[in-house]
Amino acid sequence: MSNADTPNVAEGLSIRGITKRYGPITVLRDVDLDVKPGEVVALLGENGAGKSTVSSIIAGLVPPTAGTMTWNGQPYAPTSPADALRRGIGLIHQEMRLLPDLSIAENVFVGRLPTRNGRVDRAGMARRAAENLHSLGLDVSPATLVGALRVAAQQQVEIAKALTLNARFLIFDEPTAALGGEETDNLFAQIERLKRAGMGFIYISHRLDEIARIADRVVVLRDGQKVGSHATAQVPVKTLVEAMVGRSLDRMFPTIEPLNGREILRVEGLTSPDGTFSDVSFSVKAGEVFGIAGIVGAGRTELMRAIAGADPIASGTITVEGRPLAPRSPADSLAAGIVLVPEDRKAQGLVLEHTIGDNIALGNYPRVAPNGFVTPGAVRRFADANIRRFGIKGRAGQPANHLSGGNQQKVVLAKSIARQPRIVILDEPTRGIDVGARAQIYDVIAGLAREGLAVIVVSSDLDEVLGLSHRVMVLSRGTNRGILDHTQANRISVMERATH
Amino acid sequence: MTVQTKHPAGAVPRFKVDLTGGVWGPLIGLIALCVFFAFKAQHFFTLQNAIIIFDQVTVYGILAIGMTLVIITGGIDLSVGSVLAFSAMTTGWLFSIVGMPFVPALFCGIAIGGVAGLASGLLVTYARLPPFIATLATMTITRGLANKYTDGNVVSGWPDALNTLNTYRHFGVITATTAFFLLLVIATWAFLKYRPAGRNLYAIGGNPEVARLAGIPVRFYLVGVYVVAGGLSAIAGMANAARLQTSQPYDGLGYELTAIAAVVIGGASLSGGVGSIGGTLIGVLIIGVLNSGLSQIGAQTYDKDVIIGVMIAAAVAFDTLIRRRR
Amino acid sequence: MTVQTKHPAGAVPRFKVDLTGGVWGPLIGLIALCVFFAFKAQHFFTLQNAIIIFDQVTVYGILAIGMTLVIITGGIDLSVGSVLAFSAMTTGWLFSIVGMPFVPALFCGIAIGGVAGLASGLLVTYARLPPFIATLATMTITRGLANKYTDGNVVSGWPDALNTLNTYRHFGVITATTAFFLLLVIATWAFLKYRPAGRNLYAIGGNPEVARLAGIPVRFYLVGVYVVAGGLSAIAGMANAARLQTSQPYDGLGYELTAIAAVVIGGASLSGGVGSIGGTLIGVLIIGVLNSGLSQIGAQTYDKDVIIGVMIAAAVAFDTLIRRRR
Amino acid sequence: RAAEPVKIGLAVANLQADFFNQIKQSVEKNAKEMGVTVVTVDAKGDGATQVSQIQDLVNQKVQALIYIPAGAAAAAVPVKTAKAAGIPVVAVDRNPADAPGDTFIATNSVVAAKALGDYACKQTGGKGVLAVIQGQIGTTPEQDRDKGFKEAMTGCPGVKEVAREASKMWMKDEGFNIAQNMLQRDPTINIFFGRADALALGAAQAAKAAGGDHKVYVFGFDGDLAGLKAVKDGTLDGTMTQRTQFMGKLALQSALDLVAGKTVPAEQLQDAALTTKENVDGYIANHP
Ligand SMILES: Nc1ncnc2c1ncn2[C@@H]1O[C@H](COP(=O)(O)OP(=O)(O)OP(=O)(O)O)[C@@H](O)[C@H]1O
Ligand SMILES: Nc1ncnc2c1ncn2[C@@H]1O[C@H](COP(=O)(O)OP(=O)(O)OP(=O)(O)O)[C@@H](O)[C@H]1O
Ligand SMILES: [Mg+2]
Ligand SMILES: [Mg+2]
Repeated sequence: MSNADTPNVAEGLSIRGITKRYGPITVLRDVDLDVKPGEVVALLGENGAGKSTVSSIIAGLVPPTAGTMTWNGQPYAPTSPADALRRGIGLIHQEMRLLPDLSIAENVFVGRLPTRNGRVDRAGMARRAAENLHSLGLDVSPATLVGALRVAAQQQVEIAKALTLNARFLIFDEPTAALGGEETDNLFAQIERLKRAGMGFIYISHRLDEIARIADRVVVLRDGQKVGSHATAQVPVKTLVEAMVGRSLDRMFPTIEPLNGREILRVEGLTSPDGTFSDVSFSVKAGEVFGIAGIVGAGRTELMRAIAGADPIASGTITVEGRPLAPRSPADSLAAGIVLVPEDRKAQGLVLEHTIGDNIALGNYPRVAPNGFVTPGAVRRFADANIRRFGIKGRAGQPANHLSGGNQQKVVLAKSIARQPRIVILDEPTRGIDVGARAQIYDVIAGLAREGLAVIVVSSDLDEVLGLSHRVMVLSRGTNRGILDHTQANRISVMERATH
Repeated sequence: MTVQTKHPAGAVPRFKVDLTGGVWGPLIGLIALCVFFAFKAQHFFTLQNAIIIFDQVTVYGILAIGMTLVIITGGIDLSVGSVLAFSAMTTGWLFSIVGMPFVPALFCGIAIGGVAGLASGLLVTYARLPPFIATLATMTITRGLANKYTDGNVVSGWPDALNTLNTYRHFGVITATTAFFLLLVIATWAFLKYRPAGRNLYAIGGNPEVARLAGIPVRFYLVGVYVVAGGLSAIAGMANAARLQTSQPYDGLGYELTAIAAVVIGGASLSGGVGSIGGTLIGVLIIGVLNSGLSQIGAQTYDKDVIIGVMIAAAVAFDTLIRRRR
Repeated sequence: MTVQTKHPAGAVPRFKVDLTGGVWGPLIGLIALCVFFAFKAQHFFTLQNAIIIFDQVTVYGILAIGMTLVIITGGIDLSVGSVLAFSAMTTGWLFSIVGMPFVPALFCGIAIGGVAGLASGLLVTYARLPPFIATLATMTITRGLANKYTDGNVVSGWPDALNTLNTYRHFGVITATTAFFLLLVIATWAFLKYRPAGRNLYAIGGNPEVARLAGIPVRFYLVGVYVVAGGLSAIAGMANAARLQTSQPYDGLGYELTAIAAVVIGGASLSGGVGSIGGTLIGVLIIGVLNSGLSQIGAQTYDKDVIIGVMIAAAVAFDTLIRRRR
Repeated sequence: RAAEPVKIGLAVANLQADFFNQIKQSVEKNAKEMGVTVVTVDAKGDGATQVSQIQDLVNQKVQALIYIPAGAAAAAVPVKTAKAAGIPVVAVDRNPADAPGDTFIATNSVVAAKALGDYACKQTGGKGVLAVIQGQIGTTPEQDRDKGFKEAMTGCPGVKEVAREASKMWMKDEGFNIAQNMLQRDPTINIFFGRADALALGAAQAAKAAGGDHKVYVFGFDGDLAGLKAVKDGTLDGTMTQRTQFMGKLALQSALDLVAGKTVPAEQLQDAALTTKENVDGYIANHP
């Protein structure tokens, strides 16, 4: 009974004139949005456009400053997330919110633990959690503690949590940011299934290729205002990008320039103590962007952390500019000129309660204050320069947790690159970053290479690896499956090796 | 509060936290202590002595149960020792000065313990004080009030029935206070392990915002645990009165530290979300066995302090060690 | 350890954390207290009285400086009161029993305070004990050792020069111990605010993994703060000896709680990453003014407890309130 | 004499007070000379801890118990516990009213405090402004010393008490702070009575730091080593020296007599010696 032609549908969710202000800052201005049952509406926009804020308002996390909502014809003004859930509206938040010390099953059912004879029904809970995780392609014991999972698996737990909510309306805020292709396919299969059962969705993502696959309609936000609405998802990506960033993007990736630098980093036979990677050898030249591809769990992150001194190494050698490096801590690798931009910005990249300025200054004090006196003014000036360079939407004195996810990612990039390293390792550098900013970051990466740095890019976004790199190494189950020149590397040649 | 609990998601964590216990380290430590004392102290390894040790730890143990709940939610309760005295003095004052019959006076005492907990809970949730400060305030205030009732004097002349609770050995083995303590342990264990409300406490301690998003009434639970901790402190106060046959305003001085130590030795984390009653019981027994055993082998008073310090550090370090191995 | 600091990213945080101070609430509370006592107690608002209050808070204050550093890194140090006594007794024993000249004995005492801190620091970083347990062990052990030196006896007969430090008023106003305390405050303030190493402590407390990945030698810093806290406890022990002219093994009993309370009243969070020396100084003075002022208006001992409890809660709640407003 | 040495339990209230520490040392010293084994436990001021410790001593089969009660008033449970196991009890310093020890050794505090009060009255010429630094309120020594001193003061109407505040742990730093605040409030105070030497020493230090223009008399109680030295150098104007060395020895002797089945008097109250600059040297050389 999809009667899309009826203008004021009683069914589904509709929001009217939603405005949100934080003090003097207006984050959302007069936003209208309708989602019918069985429909997936994609919500697009730059970092900080207000997508997560819209989601939070609908899910009862924050109250709107002005505006009204109706849900299935009834006025809807949730007072708390619990209230929204009772009405059948659930949210997967952009930032993963799991309890590391509890099991997967308990995380999935937190706040609504099923009981049997007055006791928590552990068996039933485990069974249902396992079923849902299986449908997403994750086959781990539901008794596993969430803290022991890698990022992608945690994201899948988060999704499983949403799928078991018995909601009739779900908001997915960047659910695939940490997922690979296969996991994404599994998620989409689940969304299709629920759509057919009449569930409505808001779907937020910066991966525009996903939009055409999953969305029925597209709504674009810019600076807190609705600037575009497309009745079909078959919109050319170019049009979407223009609506989002307010200008046209002629190209995504910078041109790959010919290589003529000398070798800076050489890795030989590197093996981890627990076998997540073994016998990996490669080398990177000055001015080179070296891509590392692989499916989720291939061991890329572990390998990078080992080179950065964050994890131990069992055997093998690392040579930086001819000098051997046997890092026992990140400080050792940093001293050799290697910086790592970690994949998990919340746990490894930022001190969330501290200001943006303090975060950018961390590790950069010799540059912030060459005289050894870190004055607040020096911190602010240093931060402001980086805020401008990376187009961060925020002020130096704001706490990092006030920033939108994408802007947080930019802060992590900024503070690492400010160290003026010789070698930069970027692990999922554009996780959660909008297309416009992504092009900007690609320019920064190419610029770093042009300055003579060696850049390593690890990404689950294959286009990114292919578009940026001079050479691509493919990792599968912790071993090197071949290094391809950018002239030979394409989706097929890489995937063949990655799934080998 | 510990550094090592903050391991980031996605990194290979150094050890696994086992909620249902994870108390192997302390348990092994406890057994080692018992074996050691059994060889060293002639009368240590007897039923009689086991009874004595349980009797000695009952008051601390009851406090530690409430403390476990509070610590699991990520809080701390410094007021338990003072509330113990405050409630006992309330009962004592009502009974021996106001002249109320004993049983209603007893219930008033327990209720006032709950009220003290309520005050802490409201300060934590609504005035948003850090639990350390909120319960420090309650601790200071209740200690002052406990003194005011009788101007610092001792209450004696409790009914004999009260003393019997601590002296009469049912089945020749267990006193009513010890039995009650063990029942409380079992009930709280079952609550924490099997009841949704118990599991919710772990979620709250793990991340209160996640808990709130999941629809758990966080404030209600938080106020609840402080009220329960207050009520249990009051009950501990009566167990103490039964044991000593007198009550005085300085009863329970410093017991909060022992209770917290027992809970942390038992594997709980002061940053919340981790802990178990089984662990707490072991923590309580380690402290009890150490104190009693060292007295019995005639250790010098000052050496005792040194040995206890070393043993506590060793028991917990040992636990970390075996967790890291696994 | 507090619940409210755990708000995750993306949520609307309730208040802004101001690293450089954010101590308006306690400061206003302190001023309000001073005004109140100035009206109530005849001789309160005098230079003489200000000197007395600073004199009374010097020992606590020195402990609280070390405690601030430890708490900023996300730790806690329960051993400061015991280490105070341990070092003073070490110096006393070397000086009056072994017969070492005073100045070397003094430095040995301070060094041994640092060694006690080193022990705590190593237990925290290498044995991975929670700071609560590590410093509880150090606290118990050092108290035992402090007693062993002299079999529990008092050390008296400190050189007169030592006492002069606390009694001779330079420029007619300030004693050497108070001046030293204030210098320490200023030095630590500058260190925390302006030196990279000071800023790094905040990062370690905020998220140790982020700090480690930024190349900060986290363990080195952590061991460092415990050593400094131990050394400062030893210095506080000498200030205490200068003040009381005797030292005994039970000096400083329970001072750790006062020091922690001062730091937390001053706006630090027990979960780390937040705190300031300015705040701590205000926290120390609030406690000092309350104790002294209430004595001076002749409050009863018990009423004093009740009032102090209420005022501490009020000062911190007020701070939360105005932060929320902003 | 049996081959096994006699084993005696000594349960001390808290070693943080020098008075108890002196008794403990005396018992241990004499025991060593007599070849008696003593097992000492320190309750650190907590009654419940003391009950536990006495249970442990009983379980260890000590033959007699020297019991110095912890807490505000003497608890009966330890005596009952020991008696139930057939172990004789020597109560020192305080005696549980409802279950007294087989013998009780203590200073007659009321009489001693009165003697001190009379001396203070005489020294100050019967005129002055008095401030009292109390011990922990509700405790027997505090109450007895208050009673005796008050009796003396009724005979000394020229001395007016203007301030009293209680310490919580009888410690020197408490005495210092309390006295300092009292002087701040009323600088005319010229007599302090600290209910223990540590409190009095703190008060003396405060008076010195205040640097007032008139003589401040300070009286203590206990006659512990630091107190006696202070009397000698004039910091304290007088104290009551309790006969700790003798009491320790007597306690041990009584315990041994009880073990041997001899009868021992139910009460063995000791005098405390008024100690002033004139007679202090003797007490320092040879503590009674
Ligand atoms: N508590 C707050 N106080 C002030 N500003 C805030 C607060 N929370 C969010 N903002 C601001 O609101 C704006 C919108 O943020 P939001 O998280 O909705 O962006 P988003 O569209 O989800 O971006 P992203 O794609 O990066 O996730 C941002 O500029 C952010 O800085
Ligand atoms: N915390 C952990 N506990 C156990 N195993 C882990 C942990 N983290 C990673 N692993 C394992 O190590 C292997 C490599 O993981 P890693 O995160 O390095 O992969 P990746 O290729 O970077 O994938 P991703 O895209 O998820 O980052 C995986 O098989 C994973 O199961
Ligand atoms: Mg967002
Ligand atoms: Mg990865």
